[in-house]
Amino acid sequence: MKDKTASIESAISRIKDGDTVMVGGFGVPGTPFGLIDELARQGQKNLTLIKNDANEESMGVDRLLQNGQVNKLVVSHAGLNANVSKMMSKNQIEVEFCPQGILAERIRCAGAGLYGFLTDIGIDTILAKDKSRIEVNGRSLLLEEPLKADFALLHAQHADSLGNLSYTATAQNFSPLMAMAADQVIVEVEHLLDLGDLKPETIHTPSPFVDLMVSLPTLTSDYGVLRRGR
Amino acid sequence: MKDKTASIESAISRIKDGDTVMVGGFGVPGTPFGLIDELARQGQKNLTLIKNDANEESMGVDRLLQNGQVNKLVVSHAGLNANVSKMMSKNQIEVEFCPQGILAERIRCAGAGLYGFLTDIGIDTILAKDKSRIEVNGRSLLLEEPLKADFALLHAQHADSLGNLSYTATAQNFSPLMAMAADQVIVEVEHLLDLGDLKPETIHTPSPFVDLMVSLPTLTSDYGVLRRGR
Amino acid sequence: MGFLDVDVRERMIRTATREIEAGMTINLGIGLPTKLVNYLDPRISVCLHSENGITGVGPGVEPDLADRNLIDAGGAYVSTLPGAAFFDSAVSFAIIRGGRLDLTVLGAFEVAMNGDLANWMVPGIFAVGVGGGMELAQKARRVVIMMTHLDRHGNSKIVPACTLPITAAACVDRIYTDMAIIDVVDQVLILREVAKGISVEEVIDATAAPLQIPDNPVPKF
Amino acid sequence: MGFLDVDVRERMIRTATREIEAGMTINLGIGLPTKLVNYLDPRISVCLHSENGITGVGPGVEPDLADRNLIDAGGAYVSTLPGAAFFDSAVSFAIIRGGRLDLTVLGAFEVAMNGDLANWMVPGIFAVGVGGGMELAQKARRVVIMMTHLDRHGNSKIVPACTLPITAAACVDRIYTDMAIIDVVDQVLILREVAKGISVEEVIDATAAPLQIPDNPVPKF
Repeated sequence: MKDKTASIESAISRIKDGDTVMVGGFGVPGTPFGLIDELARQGQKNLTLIKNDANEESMGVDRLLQNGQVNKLVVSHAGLNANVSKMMSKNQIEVEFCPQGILAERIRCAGAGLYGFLTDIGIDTILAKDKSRIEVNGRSLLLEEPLKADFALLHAQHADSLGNLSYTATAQNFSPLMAMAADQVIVEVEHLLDLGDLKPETIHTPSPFVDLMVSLPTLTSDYGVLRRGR
Repeated sequence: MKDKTASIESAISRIKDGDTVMVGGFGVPGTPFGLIDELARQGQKNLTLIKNDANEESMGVDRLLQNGQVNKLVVSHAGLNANVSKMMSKNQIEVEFCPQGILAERIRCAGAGLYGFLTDIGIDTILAKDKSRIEVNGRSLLLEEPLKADFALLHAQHADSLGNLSYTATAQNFSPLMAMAADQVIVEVEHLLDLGDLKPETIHTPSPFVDLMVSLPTLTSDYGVLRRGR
Repeated sequence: MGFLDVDVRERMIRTATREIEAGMTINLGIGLPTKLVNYLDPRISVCLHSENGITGVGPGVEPDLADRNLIDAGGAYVSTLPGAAFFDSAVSFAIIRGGRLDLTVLGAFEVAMNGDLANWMVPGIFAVGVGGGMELAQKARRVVIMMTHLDRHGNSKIVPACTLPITAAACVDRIYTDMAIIDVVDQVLILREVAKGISVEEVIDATAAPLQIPDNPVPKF
Repeated sequence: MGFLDVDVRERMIRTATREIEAGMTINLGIGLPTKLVNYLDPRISVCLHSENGITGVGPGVEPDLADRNLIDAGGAYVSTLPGAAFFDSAVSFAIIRGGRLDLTVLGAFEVAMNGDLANWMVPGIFAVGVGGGMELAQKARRVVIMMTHLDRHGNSKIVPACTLPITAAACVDRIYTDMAIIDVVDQVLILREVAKGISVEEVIDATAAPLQIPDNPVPKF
């Protein structure tokens, strides 16, 4: 049996300067804070990050931004992290905004081994201006290209030792898609189960997609319920 | 609460002559024999069928073929049904063969509201000869177009009254994809559960995709283990 | 965006609940639209969708009772109703783009008379990405806007043509404001109702785009 | 296809098991390749994939003990091993096209010296669709063929160029036959081993395409 478990240090040390890294999560649920913090500690630079959102200030990927480790961010929005606007206005970071469902499909497209897809989403907007247009059956469409990565960093509620994953509630979001689209997939796991303890029908990410797993001994406060004024 | 349960007669009577009908199943698992048999009984004609395979002779969609109800069949293979070859050679039916994973993606593409995707699968083969080619970053690719249907006929192991579905073992196959890609989705259900009895994380097809459900009182012998010589 | 008197706001939300019919699958945008759910007749069963992968969203939950893994797309802690489902972001947007979302209710910066919607970007001031807004505006079967009629400077948010970058073209079906209910039909704005205490003339004055006024008296809401 | 002596067949299958390393994700085609699993060292843990949505395929099951909903892509009743997963057909082929399938072992009608594979169609005789064959041949990281060296008419199945419609171009890495083991390297066929009781000359005679013969003695299998 190939053992996919690893220490968090060795798993994250595979990431090199200049790599493209996909990070699961939509807000707090599904964000692999443990793996991100280790990446902040190790300090790899010139990264391209792909994530739904940029978390909130001082949390998750914002630590990588604040550390100056990130050249480019591909997100659907950064509405909860004012630091992104600040860094954009100072030209400290390049940000590519992508409609959320198109971001998901571009990641999935790479994961499915396809080379692009055609859509009309955003076709009348400024987001379409640099995109190729393809005419099909008299309809003008945007060509969206796949988004691949060197690494995906994911958080799973349950996993078995082969690397089968299941996610909980809204922590699923982009994770099953990113698991397909990265050359190496590193997962932090809340509960590592015995083989056979996951029902085969309930597995969200089958084992061939997973390369390394890190067991999360404790959950830091980042994983908890956010208490912000609303 | 909108009641999605219906009698098998009324559900299938929505299908009209000339409609395109997707049918779940890969071999026996997932094939909705009950819905198919009712369609054979009602006798709608000039149908286009989209299915992974054509079942075996005298079973499932072969009954529709033998009945002369089908003009065109879109499948990945018909290797277990000699009747398809016979009907093809007599020009009694048009058959479009599609690589299996591309068939799955074309159905999913329609279901995801997209207008096509680019692939290199089959590019050097005779299946590519009528397909449009698109050049992207210097690479020549095939444009595959979405496959939509008027109806999808599916089989689910479990469902709740809202129309959330879960499939068992290899009965899943094309069903979650077809559930997204048809205007009207009709599902035969082995076990109809109370609301809340399906864990939200284990649902394979969420309720908005499902229009009508038919409760299967008994399983005919078609659903059983096939005992063929091998 | 503008300011709203609490009573007017509540009346506006209550009125907009008439958009919602039993059995619908609905996505409610952040802000005013999210509040709709609190005013729904509990006998009407609808399926609330959230972009981050839920159908069957239930009422909001206080932090003390919240599940850390269960938020809506706006980041609010929510519950789920019996019959809820969780799924990934690709499936979530397949529901929207595939035509299975009956209704979305969204906020707006501007709505143009042809139904163009601008609600995601103010160049140089607010440009933090569109999230799922484009898909919702472009692909929901019905798009309803809830917004103040005027912006905080007193300018009409209903305009002949959007001055801000649009979210989607010709997508809006109906607008609920604190002053009026207006339909967009074939690129024409038609006044349907006016708020209590507001005259038709006041609505016309407050609307930068041409407004078609029915011959019959306009109902109040 | 040709006929195989039972002993030769078994030796061929046993020899081909050396393709399989612990931890691999593997798809075995219908026919000879499927038999590989019966000759694997049980201490070697591999993940068998089947196109119809399984990883962790276990041994075949007699009808009396079969689960009616659990077949492999060839229609045979199978079991699953602990750690198995079920998924839909789109995910199943994402594993293949996305580069997560380490090895596929397939049968063949013809293999050309450039690695072209024909294994799905004989025009006018056998044309019932390709199933998942094109994806497997084109996208598995390693493609290994198991076949008889000659067809039933005594013609070589290893040819300068395929005469039948191909499944995928330049995809084959290695060929196991009842007579030889041959690698395809940069469009050249290289003889690696010959079967016991067969001479190098007999292999050359039975091979319609040019065969590169190593200087050193060719091992027997």
